[in-house]
Amino acid sequence: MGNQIPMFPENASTIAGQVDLVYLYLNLVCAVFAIGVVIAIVYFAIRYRRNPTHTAIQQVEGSHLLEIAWSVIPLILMMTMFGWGAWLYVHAVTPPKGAMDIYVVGKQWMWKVQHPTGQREINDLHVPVSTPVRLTITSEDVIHSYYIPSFRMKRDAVPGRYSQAWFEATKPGTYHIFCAEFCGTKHSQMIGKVHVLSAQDYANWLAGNLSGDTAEEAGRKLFEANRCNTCHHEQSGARGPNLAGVFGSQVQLKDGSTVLANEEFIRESILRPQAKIVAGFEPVMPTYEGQLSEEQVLQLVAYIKTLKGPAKEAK
Amino acid sequence: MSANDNTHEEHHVVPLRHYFGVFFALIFLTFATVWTAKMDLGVFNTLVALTIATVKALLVILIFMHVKYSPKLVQTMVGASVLWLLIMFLFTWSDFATRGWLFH
Amino acid sequence: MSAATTDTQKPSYLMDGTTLKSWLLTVDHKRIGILYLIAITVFFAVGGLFAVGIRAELFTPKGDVFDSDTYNKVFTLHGVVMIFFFLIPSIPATLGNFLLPIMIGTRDVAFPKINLLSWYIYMIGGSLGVLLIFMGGLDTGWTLYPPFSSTYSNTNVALAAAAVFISGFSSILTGLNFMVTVHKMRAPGMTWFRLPLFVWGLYSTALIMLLGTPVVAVTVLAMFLERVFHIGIFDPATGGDPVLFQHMFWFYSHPAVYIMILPGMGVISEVIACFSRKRVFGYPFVAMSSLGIAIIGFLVWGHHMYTSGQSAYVNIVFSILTYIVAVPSAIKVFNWTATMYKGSVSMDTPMVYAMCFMGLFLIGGLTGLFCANLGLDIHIHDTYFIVAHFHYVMVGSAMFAYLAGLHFWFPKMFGKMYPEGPAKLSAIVIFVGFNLTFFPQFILGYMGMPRRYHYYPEEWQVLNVLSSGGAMTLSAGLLLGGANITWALIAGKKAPANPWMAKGLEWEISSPPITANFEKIPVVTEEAYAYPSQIPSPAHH
Amino acid sequence: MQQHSHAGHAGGVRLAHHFDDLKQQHESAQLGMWAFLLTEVMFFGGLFLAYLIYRNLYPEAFLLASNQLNVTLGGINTAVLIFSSLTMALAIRSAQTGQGRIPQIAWLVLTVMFGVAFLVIKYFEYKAKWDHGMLPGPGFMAAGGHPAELFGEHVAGARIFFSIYFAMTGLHAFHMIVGIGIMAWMMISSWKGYFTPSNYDGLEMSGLYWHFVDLVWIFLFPMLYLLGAHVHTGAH
Repeated sequence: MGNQIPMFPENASTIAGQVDLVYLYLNLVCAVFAIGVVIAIVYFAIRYRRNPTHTAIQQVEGSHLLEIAWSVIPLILMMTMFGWGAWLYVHAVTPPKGAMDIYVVGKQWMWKVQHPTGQREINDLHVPVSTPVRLTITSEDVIHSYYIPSFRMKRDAVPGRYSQAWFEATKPGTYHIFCAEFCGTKHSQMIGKVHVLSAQDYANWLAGNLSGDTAEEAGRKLFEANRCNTCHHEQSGARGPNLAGVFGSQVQLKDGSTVLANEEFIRESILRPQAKIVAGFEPVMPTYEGQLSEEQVLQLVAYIKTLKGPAKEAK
Repeated sequence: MSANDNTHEEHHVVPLRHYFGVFFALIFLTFATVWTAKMDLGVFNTLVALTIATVKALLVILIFMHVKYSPKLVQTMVGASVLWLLIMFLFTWSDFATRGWLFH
Repeated sequence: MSAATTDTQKPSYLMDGTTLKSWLLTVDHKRIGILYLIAITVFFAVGGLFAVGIRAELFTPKGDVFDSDTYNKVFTLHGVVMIFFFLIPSIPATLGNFLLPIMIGTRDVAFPKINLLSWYIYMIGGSLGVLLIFMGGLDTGWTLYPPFSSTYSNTNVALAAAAVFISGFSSILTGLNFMVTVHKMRAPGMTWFRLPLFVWGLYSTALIMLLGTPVVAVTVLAMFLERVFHIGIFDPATGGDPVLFQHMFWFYSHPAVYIMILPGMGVISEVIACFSRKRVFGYPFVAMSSLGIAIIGFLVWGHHMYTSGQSAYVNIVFSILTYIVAVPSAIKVFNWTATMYKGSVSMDTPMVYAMCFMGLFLIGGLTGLFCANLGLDIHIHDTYFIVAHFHYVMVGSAMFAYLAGLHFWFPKMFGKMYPEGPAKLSAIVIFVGFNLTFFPQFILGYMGMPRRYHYYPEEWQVLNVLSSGGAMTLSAGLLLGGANITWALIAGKKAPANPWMAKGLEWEISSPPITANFEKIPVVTEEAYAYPSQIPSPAHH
Repeated sequence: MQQHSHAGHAGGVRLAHHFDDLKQQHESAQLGMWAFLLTEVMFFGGLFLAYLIYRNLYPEAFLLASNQLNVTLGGINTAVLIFSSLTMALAIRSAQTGQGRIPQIAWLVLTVMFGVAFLVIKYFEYKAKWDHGMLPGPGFMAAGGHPAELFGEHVAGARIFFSIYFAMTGLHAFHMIVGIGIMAWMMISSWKGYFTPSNYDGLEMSGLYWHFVDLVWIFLFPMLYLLGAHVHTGAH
């Protein structure tokens, strides 16, 4: 505890400063209005206080001009708030291309993190400074929310689907991670630390924490163990679509629509293969719902993302 | 249908033939909806079914429930309930419909 | 338009039958209002005790009063009791029930027996709520989000769902009664734009109760079925979508915030007009802004779900609509301020409360703009910033308005005056305690302290101690105010028919009113708040 | 529901003390009843919303599951409810035109009979679903169970369909039961001669309620039963 009460959390991501700026702008506008109104109230209460010498009251019906003024002016100001906030939001939810992928799974009451290079950690998160990091977040049980105040970043971990968030840390250091959505007994202890490391420290950390398989590698093994390649291969007549290069492409579906092959789509296709059938294929794939853990699905997704190929015909 | 005139609408006696007309229309539309449902019309199956259901509902509301002869306030309330349902449907549905969209 | 004398042969509603049965089977809207008042005060005390528990725990960063499970139950029950059993019925069911028929010049609400029924339904729901405290409690937060509530919680979610479901019908029936009463029971000459603004507030509230409450009822019902029979509607483990629950829940629960605040805004309009002796500035705008809030309020629920995984596009739509709903609230504040201009302002207790309300509502409303802001809310959502914001609106505004109204109409309801000194003192203590409790929470929230946290990092202890200290001050102020009112009930001086020289039909009848309200149904010939330009007599009480 | 019957009662006896005249009383009852129906619309609306969302999420599963419902029985029930709505309307009309209490009661008896017929048919439908293990619950998705075999891949979506099916039709049936109770009450009031051409509020409000319950079914039938009628899977 310092000798003065801090008002802002650490400013440690590219977004944080901009959020603080919006916050200050709103504080400024609101303070002007609030102080203005309070001064008016107090002034009127004193100036027009009831006393025996002052018995005349001037009845004022109202004023259309004033009504319009104090509707339209606040509305315009609020639209600037909205516009700025929405602009910032679009920026804050759109990860830059080529961001580093990290997978986060919430579960009562811990955060399990999987790095692309295979490192896994619980509650802690090690990231390099000045590198955009894209988080793919899900939950194994109830709804959680992955919250890093110093990055001004928060995203619910919803069971059964992927949420996405990103940040780019600007300052090496250690910051809080909280669960922000109430999730049961130890909700307030579902916390951790994000360690922002310099490039060199991060490389050292990676080297010191070598684990068996990278996420892709683990995914490849799962892919083979589940014999996915019996159907998903490049030869003609394959029972399932060729997965090479599928990630990020627009996939033509049986019902005529197209869909972007993102993480969510691949996850759905593994767990509920019948939901969206790719054009030219029969709905023959069995479901893997309940047979793969959320982490394993994430590994498969990571592996499928690495499959490069022509896949131009998917257009 | 002068809805402002409350004394006029009160105790409006609907002729018997209207009741029976509505009744036969409802029975007919029930057959029609079953009949069309058994044909494969693609997306139009839903559209046809909903249209027929709406027509049936309107017949019941306007004639059986006397809304056609009721004060404007009652008619407004019927409209409001439909409007509020649509608000709830539209906003919620638009979330589900646009979740996959991302900014690029 | 002469004021009725107090010594008519007819007994006041308080004396018209003194047996317990005459109270429990009454269909008199005034007595039902009193029944609600008693029940609501009890629930407020229960909810307040839970609040004291929360703040006592948060004096220190580590759990030392409760274990985590108990703490989770305490804050959940605080929310459930305060929202469903205090705030939602508070002003409409007590002051509204008592005053609505009188203010529009009629003998009773349109359906008196339904009115009594709604009290019994409320009592059944409330009793289940009390039972819940002793039978397993509830630890889901008042929002009851699945799959935690439907599958994972070990507490008595089914009983809680039943309590909420049942009390919802009480709210629906009250809304139905008010809506029909305002439409069909107004005295001759009482046109829509002569209605007191409190009636406009109640009418708008009634619309929300009718349109919104059934949706939360069916949502809770579906969650109940899922919990008890595992049918699978929201649970992702069976293919359901928990975010759908959030949509359905907030479709009601956001407008429910306006159920809590709109009647309060009506009370404030009455009080400010009376103690400034002025017609409310821009009356039609204030009236219409209530309706505007009620209607637009239904289009903004998604702002509770910015981080839930809701579509980014829908987030943007909800954000702009949320900013728009702030305009009618702004209109009200400006008009109240302008009402005092060139008036004759008297600082009696109700006015003290009303002025506190204005200050607190300013903060509560303006911080709403922070929460509506997409970029900012990603950071402050589910933190203490939100907690502080909605307490400024629900306690700072709704509860202050309730206390303002209670002190304003107390002489009318009970025919007694309360001592001004202690009443004003308690208002000041409550105001100071309230700000001390909740202002530090804005800072805590922006620092990143998530809500519903039992343990918190040590660096936030100073602000939390301030907040907890404030809560104790706030409790002391409420106890003082409550004791003062109780004393006045027993030994207060007899109140005249119109102690504040106020305008309005309720001040033209005796204090307390007779059972039929009026000797003869009045004919209204003038606008609301037709205060004269001269102060009639110096004989202010 | 109760407030409805209360309104009927107040109207049936005569002018209640707090109303100025019968017209005010009638208009209040009518408005109150419609306000109540508005809340009913929103109440069912929540489940309609769930239906809309999940039908879009699981279109195939909903077709398959809908196919399991018996269109013939559902259709007959639709007709039964239309009959009951007609008899209800005629009961009110007989009060309106002052035909005395016997025709009123006769039409009400017919209405109740149709209502009971509806519930009996519904019971057999429920029973069939119960026997086939289609009651949503943990057993629904069990491997080797009837639903798991029938719906295969789509068992999760089908379970949601049946959850919504039972919730909506169950709620509807509950409203029917309450409606039959109200009709019994109306018969008693009618027997006591409460309903005259100048004041038959109770009967009119009961009628609005009954028609509303019919209205809900008008939408439930195509949404639940007819959705998959054009898909031929061989089952049933």
